[in-house]
Amino acid sequence: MTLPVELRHDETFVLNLGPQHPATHGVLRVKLTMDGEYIVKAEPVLGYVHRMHEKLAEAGNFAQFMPNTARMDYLHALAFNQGYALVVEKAAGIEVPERAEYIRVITVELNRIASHLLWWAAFLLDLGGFTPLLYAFDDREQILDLLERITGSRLTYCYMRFGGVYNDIDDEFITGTRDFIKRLRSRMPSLYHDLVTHNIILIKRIKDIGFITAEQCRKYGATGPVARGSGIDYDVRKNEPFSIYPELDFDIPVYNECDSMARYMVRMDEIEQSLRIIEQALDKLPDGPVQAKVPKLLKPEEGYYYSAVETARGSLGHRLICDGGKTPYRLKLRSPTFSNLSLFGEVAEGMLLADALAFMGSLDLVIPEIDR
Amino acid sequence: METSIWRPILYLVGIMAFAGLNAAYLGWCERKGAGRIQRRPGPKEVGFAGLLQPLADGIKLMTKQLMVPQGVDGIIFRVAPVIAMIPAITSMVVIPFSGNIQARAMELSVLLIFALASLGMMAVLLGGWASGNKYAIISSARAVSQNLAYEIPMLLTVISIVMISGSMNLRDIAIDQQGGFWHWNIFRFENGHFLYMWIGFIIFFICSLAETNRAPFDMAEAESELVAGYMTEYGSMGFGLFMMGEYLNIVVGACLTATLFLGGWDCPFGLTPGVWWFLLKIYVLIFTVIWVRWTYPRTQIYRLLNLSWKILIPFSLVNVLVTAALIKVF
Amino acid sequence: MNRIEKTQVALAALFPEGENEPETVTPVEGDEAEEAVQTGQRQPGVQPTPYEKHGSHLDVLCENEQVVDIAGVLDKEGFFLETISGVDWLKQEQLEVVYDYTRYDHELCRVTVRTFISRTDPELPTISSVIPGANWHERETFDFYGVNFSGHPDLTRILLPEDADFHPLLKDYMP
Amino acid sequence: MQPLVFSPTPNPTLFSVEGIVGIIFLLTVALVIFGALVAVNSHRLVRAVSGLAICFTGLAGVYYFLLSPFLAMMQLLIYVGAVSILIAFGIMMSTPEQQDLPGNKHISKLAGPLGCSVGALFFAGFSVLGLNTQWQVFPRPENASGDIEAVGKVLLTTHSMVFELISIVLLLAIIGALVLARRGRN
Repeated sequence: MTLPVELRHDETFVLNLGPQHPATHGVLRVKLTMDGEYIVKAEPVLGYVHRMHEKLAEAGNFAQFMPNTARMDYLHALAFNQGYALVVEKAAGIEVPERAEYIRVITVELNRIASHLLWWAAFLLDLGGFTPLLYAFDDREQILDLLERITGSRLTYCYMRFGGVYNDIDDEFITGTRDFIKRLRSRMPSLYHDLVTHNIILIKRIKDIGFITAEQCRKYGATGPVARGSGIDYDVRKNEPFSIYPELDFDIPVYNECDSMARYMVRMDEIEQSLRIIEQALDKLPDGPVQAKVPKLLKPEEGYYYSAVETARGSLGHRLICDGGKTPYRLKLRSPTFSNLSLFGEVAEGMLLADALAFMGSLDLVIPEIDR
Repeated sequence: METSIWRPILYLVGIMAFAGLNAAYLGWCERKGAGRIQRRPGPKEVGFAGLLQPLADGIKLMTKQLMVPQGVDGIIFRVAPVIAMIPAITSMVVIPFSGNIQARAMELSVLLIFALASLGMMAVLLGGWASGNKYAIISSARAVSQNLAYEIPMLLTVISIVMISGSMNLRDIAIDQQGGFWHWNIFRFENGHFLYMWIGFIIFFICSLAETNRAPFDMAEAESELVAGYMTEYGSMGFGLFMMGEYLNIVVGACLTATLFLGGWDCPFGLTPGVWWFLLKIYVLIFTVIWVRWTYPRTQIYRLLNLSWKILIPFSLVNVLVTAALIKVF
Repeated sequence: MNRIEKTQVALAALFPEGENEPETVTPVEGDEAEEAVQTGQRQPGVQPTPYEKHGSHLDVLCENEQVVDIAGVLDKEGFFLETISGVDWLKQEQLEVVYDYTRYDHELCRVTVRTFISRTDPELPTISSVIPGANWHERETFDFYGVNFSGHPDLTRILLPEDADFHPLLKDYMP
Repeated sequence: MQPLVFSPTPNPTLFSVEGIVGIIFLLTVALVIFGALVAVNSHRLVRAVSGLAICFTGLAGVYYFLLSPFLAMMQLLIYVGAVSILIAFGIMMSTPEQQDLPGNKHISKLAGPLGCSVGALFFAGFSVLGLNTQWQVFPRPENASGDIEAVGKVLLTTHSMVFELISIVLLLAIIGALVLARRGRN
């Protein structure tokens, strides 16, 4: 780059945000056409961590793809585990023991809290607040310790099996989880809300910024907290109940403000709802096996299958097409942030650079999940 | 006139040592303070409680190669970090550390500090420009508009202090506040200045945060937006000098605040005034700056400018008017 | 009339031939429906599918040009596009493009729209003019299968490098 | 405190306050000349502005030695801190590229020698004048230390007209800047 500022006749210049930039949390690149500090046009450029997982799925048998699922959304890996397990169980007609379902829900919700905590930390980092990052990591660490006990890994889990889970939970996990719930509940009001949520600078930074209408959400297929921040009451756990969610009592937080603050509040409330879910699931936890009898090599019958789960970022869909063989003939992943990010270009137009980055943070992007 | 050569030399060495130690150890203080605020220990490996960490950092920075990327304006790129250091060190000359520790009690010392501060802005501007990087240019543009915007309320507040003290000499201003905290400008209760100068103090403190590019006003190096702002292309000691210049600016700002508002070297209860009180005050102020930095998120450049033009400048103007009126009446 | 039936009626209007109209509007649990879905050999039209089994309420097989009209109808009915997936049926020498739609409200209705295109000259009209969110999904399908979406505003590589000259999800692709 | 002035002692040693002051004086003069040369000879606009800023800084030093510390501070504050920065800012925001200024090839070959000889003539003339004039020794000016009260009095009595005129100029400048800045907005 020899020219510091490339001015065209219409006085705009191109700013290349990424693929290595502190605010893109990974290797996303956004080509920004700027007029001063205002964004004239924003084009996300994807694919820097594309690994062709869908082709890999076609290369092995059904069980062999399970570890790959966690490599996509490394923040909510258990939901990806669960989504893949669900679609294969649907195709192969496998019944899951009840205890396994409860364990799945408990671990997935714990993982969801961990994911939201990390989002919160990274979002505050985008806004220039470094301290909340360490507070959130402190809590997240507790979750990772708990999950490590039963799943064996801390980030890229491969915990679910077709027809159950890999490992039963023990009493230590249950008491640890209960302690964690108590701990997070006591820390939420002071550390999270008093320090950050009610902070005037934060409110001024994200209130009325990044306005997404419900119609825009629908046109772009946005789901998860992005849609719920725009007044859309859509959560796969309620709208299309799976697993044991219908038996549990929890609310879906919905905010009508459509701005970054609304998305922020949705996620903060979701942490509390997840705590509720875990608590109830622990109370109701039945005895029994955690793994159904399943043949080693699955051969689901020919057909089209679709199943969705709710990850921390929105609706994750698996479109599975089988030809009766022992490998998935076609496995397409509908990753939530892929759709959520496609909004960015339209909404970021005319925004200030700083606001656009705050808005991008509020979308909660996990790049490997977009690029797959 | 006593013309001993030793006095200037001693002050030269003293100021350089004070500046150097502050520049190095404020980095340590910042990291330790941030660590405590974030419930972690901070640096602790090198030396006792990490006290040798600045030395290690310094050695590391100095032994690294000074990279001059292709396409930059070489001379200006190399000179800019030096310019960043000059005004901060030079300002120390006129700061009254105590009644008898001051290199030079210039009649216009307040003015000198502000004149030099504007020189520091030049360093940011030139460094950003010479880097030939778009982020650096945006950052420079931000830094200049921010500094211009905050210099005005800062100077206006200082004018009201100068009117009260009747002098631009920092030493005279400090002497004017001797004899207990009720004489300090922030709590001033004489000549009709009924306890409103704390408004000026707050304005001044906010402005000094903005002028020294500290969070929540660190627009020029907003790392989540502009990578590292004007320092993006700098490494090794070029970066080190910018960092040290920034810390020294904080020290100068704290010294100025302590002298203008907090009675300089005066003891709050009128006992044993001396340099220790001055140092205590400036380090409390510096700690506050660090505390703010690690507590608040960053604001946004347009809100920052609005804060100055729409709130601080009107308030400081009214402050000047009220002060003038009260001086006239009483 | 529940949501599924309403959608079915709305979509059936696009298929004027009488023989494709389903006799009943309740989900068919019979073997014929099952078989028809799975073989992919049936006539174009709307067909209810067992949700418990396939995760979809309506299965729409359509002609290539109809995808835009269907997208329009579904858009008007308040659906949003979940995803677009390509499938390479190497033995049958054709490609299939599957569109998944669903709705935000609590009356669950998932619609699968499928269309078969030639494998040698894959071309489809774009639906990004109706549903802007389809833009990236179509680019992805182009990226992986080489499906040419005519009328697409910016049909370039999205996940693969911009100078890639292959379509890796085709079954006969050898790296 | 007295401002630094040359000592009346005729031959101060180098290692004394007077000697160092003398060196500093020579440095400020050198700074003025160096800055001016950079400003004139540089092919890059930003370097030229930097030279200008250096020149202004040196001038501030010269003012200080001329017993006008207030003027020196103002020189720093306004010319270095505001004018140079605004010029640099303006260049930064408006130059399409960091181009080298094109050397003007249409200047006659006579221009160099002519300019040099005119300069030499002026230099010689002023030197003769300076050496031959009987310089009067004026008493120290009253406000040599930059006492703020004295400055205020002078500004509002002797030079009140100039002072007011400057405010009008500044007001016009502010209005002009506002007009220019608001043009792009709705």
